[in-house]
Amino acid sequence: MAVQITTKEAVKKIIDKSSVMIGGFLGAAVPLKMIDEIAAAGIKDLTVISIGAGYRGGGVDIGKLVLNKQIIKYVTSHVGTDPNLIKQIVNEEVELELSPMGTFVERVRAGGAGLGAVVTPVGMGTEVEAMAEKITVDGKPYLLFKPIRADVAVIKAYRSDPLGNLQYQGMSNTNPIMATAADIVIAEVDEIVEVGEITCDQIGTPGIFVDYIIQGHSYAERKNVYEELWIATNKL
Amino acid sequence: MAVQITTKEAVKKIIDKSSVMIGGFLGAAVPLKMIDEIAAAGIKDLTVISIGAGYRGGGVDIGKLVLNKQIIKYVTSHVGTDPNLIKQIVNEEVELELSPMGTFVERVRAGGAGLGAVVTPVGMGTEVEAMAEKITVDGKPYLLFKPIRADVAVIKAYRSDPLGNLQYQGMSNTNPIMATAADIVIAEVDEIVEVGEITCDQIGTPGIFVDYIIQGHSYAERKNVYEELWIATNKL
Amino acid sequence: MPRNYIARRIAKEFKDGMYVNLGIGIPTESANYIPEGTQVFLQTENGGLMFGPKPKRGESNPDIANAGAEPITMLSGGAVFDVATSFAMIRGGHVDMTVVGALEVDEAGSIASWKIPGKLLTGMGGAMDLLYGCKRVIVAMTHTDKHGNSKIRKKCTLPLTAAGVVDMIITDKAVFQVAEAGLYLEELAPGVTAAEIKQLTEATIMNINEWEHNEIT
Amino acid sequence: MPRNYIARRIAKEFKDGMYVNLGIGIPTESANYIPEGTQVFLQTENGGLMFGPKPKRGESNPDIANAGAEPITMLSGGAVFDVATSFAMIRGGHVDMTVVGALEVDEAGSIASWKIPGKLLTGMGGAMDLLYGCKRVIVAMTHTDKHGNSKIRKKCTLPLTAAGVVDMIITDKAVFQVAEAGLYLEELAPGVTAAEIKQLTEATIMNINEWEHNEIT
Repeated sequence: MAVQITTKEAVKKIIDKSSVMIGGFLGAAVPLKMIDEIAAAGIKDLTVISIGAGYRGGGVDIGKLVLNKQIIKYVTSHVGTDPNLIKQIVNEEVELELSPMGTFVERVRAGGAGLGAVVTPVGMGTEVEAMAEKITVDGKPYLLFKPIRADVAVIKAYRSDPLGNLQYQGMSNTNPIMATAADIVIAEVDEIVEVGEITCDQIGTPGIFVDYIIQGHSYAERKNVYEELWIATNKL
Repeated sequence: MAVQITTKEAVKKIIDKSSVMIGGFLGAAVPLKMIDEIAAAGIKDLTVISIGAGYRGGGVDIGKLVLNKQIIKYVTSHVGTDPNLIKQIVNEEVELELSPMGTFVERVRAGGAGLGAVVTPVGMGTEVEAMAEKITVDGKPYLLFKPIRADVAVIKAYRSDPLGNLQYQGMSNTNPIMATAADIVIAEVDEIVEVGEITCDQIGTPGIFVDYIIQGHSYAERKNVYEELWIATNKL
Repeated sequence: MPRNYIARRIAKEFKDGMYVNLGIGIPTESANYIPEGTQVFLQTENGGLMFGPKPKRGESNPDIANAGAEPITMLSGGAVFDVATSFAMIRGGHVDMTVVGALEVDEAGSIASWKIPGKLLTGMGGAMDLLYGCKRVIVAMTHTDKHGNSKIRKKCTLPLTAAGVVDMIITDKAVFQVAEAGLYLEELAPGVTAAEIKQLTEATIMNINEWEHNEIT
Repeated sequence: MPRNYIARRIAKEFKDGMYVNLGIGIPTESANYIPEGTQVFLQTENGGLMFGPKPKRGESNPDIANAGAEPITMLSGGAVFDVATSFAMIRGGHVDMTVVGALEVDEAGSIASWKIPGKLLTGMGGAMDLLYGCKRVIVAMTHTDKHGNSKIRKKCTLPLTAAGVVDMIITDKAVFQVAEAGLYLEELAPGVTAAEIKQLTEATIMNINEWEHNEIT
């Protein structure tokens, strides 16, 4: 069962040295308001766990935390979209932990699902072999990766009800998986509706996984933010 | 992309000695028409993979295949609902492969998701240890189970479009997972609707996973079948 | 009314906002005694949260059923999902409590409930996942078997369903906490004495002397 | 128009009903040349199937984007899902084909595309999963680097993205099949000769003599 709090209250759940999962995919479907608030609060030495860096070019969404130098470790599958982050990694200001994207996602899922490891063939014959343990199952070689969990997950959904039942629209990408894999789960939503308005088969993340709900930008505001970003970067 | 065929055509995809996954949960949300047809066709020596046996008491749904003695191996987590099946297991007419229910499901998921194994703490300290390989991750003991796949999966969904996009209603239980883990996937549905009628966020199993669609009982017919069964067994 | 005592006593363990998975039989009955003002969210391992009572005839839905494939209804705010999600929820530690029956429980909090060699062969179903994953495990059962033998053992003799997971035992005669150090008697059913419990329980009860002492004085 | 040749040539590999994941750049462009009457379902690893062109301004949806977080539209019959499902689909062998760019490819069908030590550091993203899981892998790239060096090597010198997975190589100059035994020239781009290909390709081309012989006669 979830509790609705303000963005300012929510950001207090994250402290210096916290590990923080951030939902979304290279800038899409990210919790914009919470990221702004984390940036404003100046929390330091964060381990950020997200499937990739922020929107191409850097400096927006997760890229704000990079510009602020709030991150000491980045757990991900891709940093190519953020030149500032790459620079900090090369300068050894930020430690990088990479895994292939599908493996990253399974590691987070395993963290939330109480599984002990992820056993995957992906990465065999590449440098990824050095990032994992090699094991043999049925005579075939696989890589064994450990689960990933975080102190706090900050995710983005379309709507919530007061029980914390979340509805997604479009690509939910990492959000439903990350909602399962942290001690504290904060969901930023476009809209909070009454119980029952999100029907049982529209619920993408049941409230059992969610601790706090915060009111993000409205859908109209958020659409505007992305349209402006996409027009400015020649994508729309 | 899927092709709509008749139940009679669909059942020809299953031959003697095939391994067949059957969706549903102890009788609920099972592909009733396909099971009837498999029973009528008298295909023998089947390895049946389902999360549990059929509806309590036996003799209905999957229980028909048991009565017909069409099964030589049963891969599951629970057989307690079907006394006929238990008898065949005790008489060594049917070989039984058990895993805990959550492990069973993950094994099927791993089979469909290209993962090499399932690593779980569940069953440590019990007889289940003998059913798996023991491994240590981060100093903690786990059981490693192999993935499960089948020649054919026969699953049940609410509606399909001609592309094989499936919509579920209520508990989809094992159906979406099994839809990923067989060489041939046959979906029995209440209704086949036009492309676009099932919207992008209503699709529980995208058509990429489905090979054949068959028209099952209509929703009204199916509701009737279950009401009668539930009333007869004093559950409604 | 021993059965009724157990179900009512289980219900006292429900706290507001808890997500709970109830085993069949008495545990499921305990939902009828949820205290007023306490909201408990029931989970069913076949893929549902916040389900309600069985529907009226004619109003059932063939795809809305509990783990026993019996018809149920979904409450407003309830969610349905697939079993991979359901067991991720269970094994991942997201369900606050489970209440289950048992054949035997022991001092170490181990539980046997799925198999009697040569007799009972059903498969473990979801029991092992539930016992491993749920944050709190309550066993609800009769204190003794039909021959009068203690079902609370020093060490389970039947194949285990899970080792060292039980937090509380509620029988028709008493309530026990299972702590690191062993079993502690917490409550006696109406009309039951500590002496009787001592006699009917094979396991060592760490604080039985205090209870007996209180009875004598 | 070498770029155009590559995209058009990729499109000839599309068969009706195929599910395809296209890498950014030229592979994505190839979707513009899908033959009439051929339906191809595009997969995007961030969680979508059957997406269409970018929307008009004012009609975008902040949650409908491709793997580059660029706005797209969903076609009728398209599906959206989470990334765990998406990579289960990819790694599990459900996607028929992927077309990707590369820095180097070699005779064994190995591909390097994600890292240049000391220079290019981006992370592998979803490339390793796609290359492992998709049933058919086509590499689309320029035949040589900007210094004129062959990108089709005997053995990749850069860190691999996947070993032994490539089925076909389409460059601005030629098309190759990658078989168990090695590389086979299948087609020359307009105006390109076998002799030129032999000279511009470091890898051994198993059937180059036949091609050269045909050119001479």
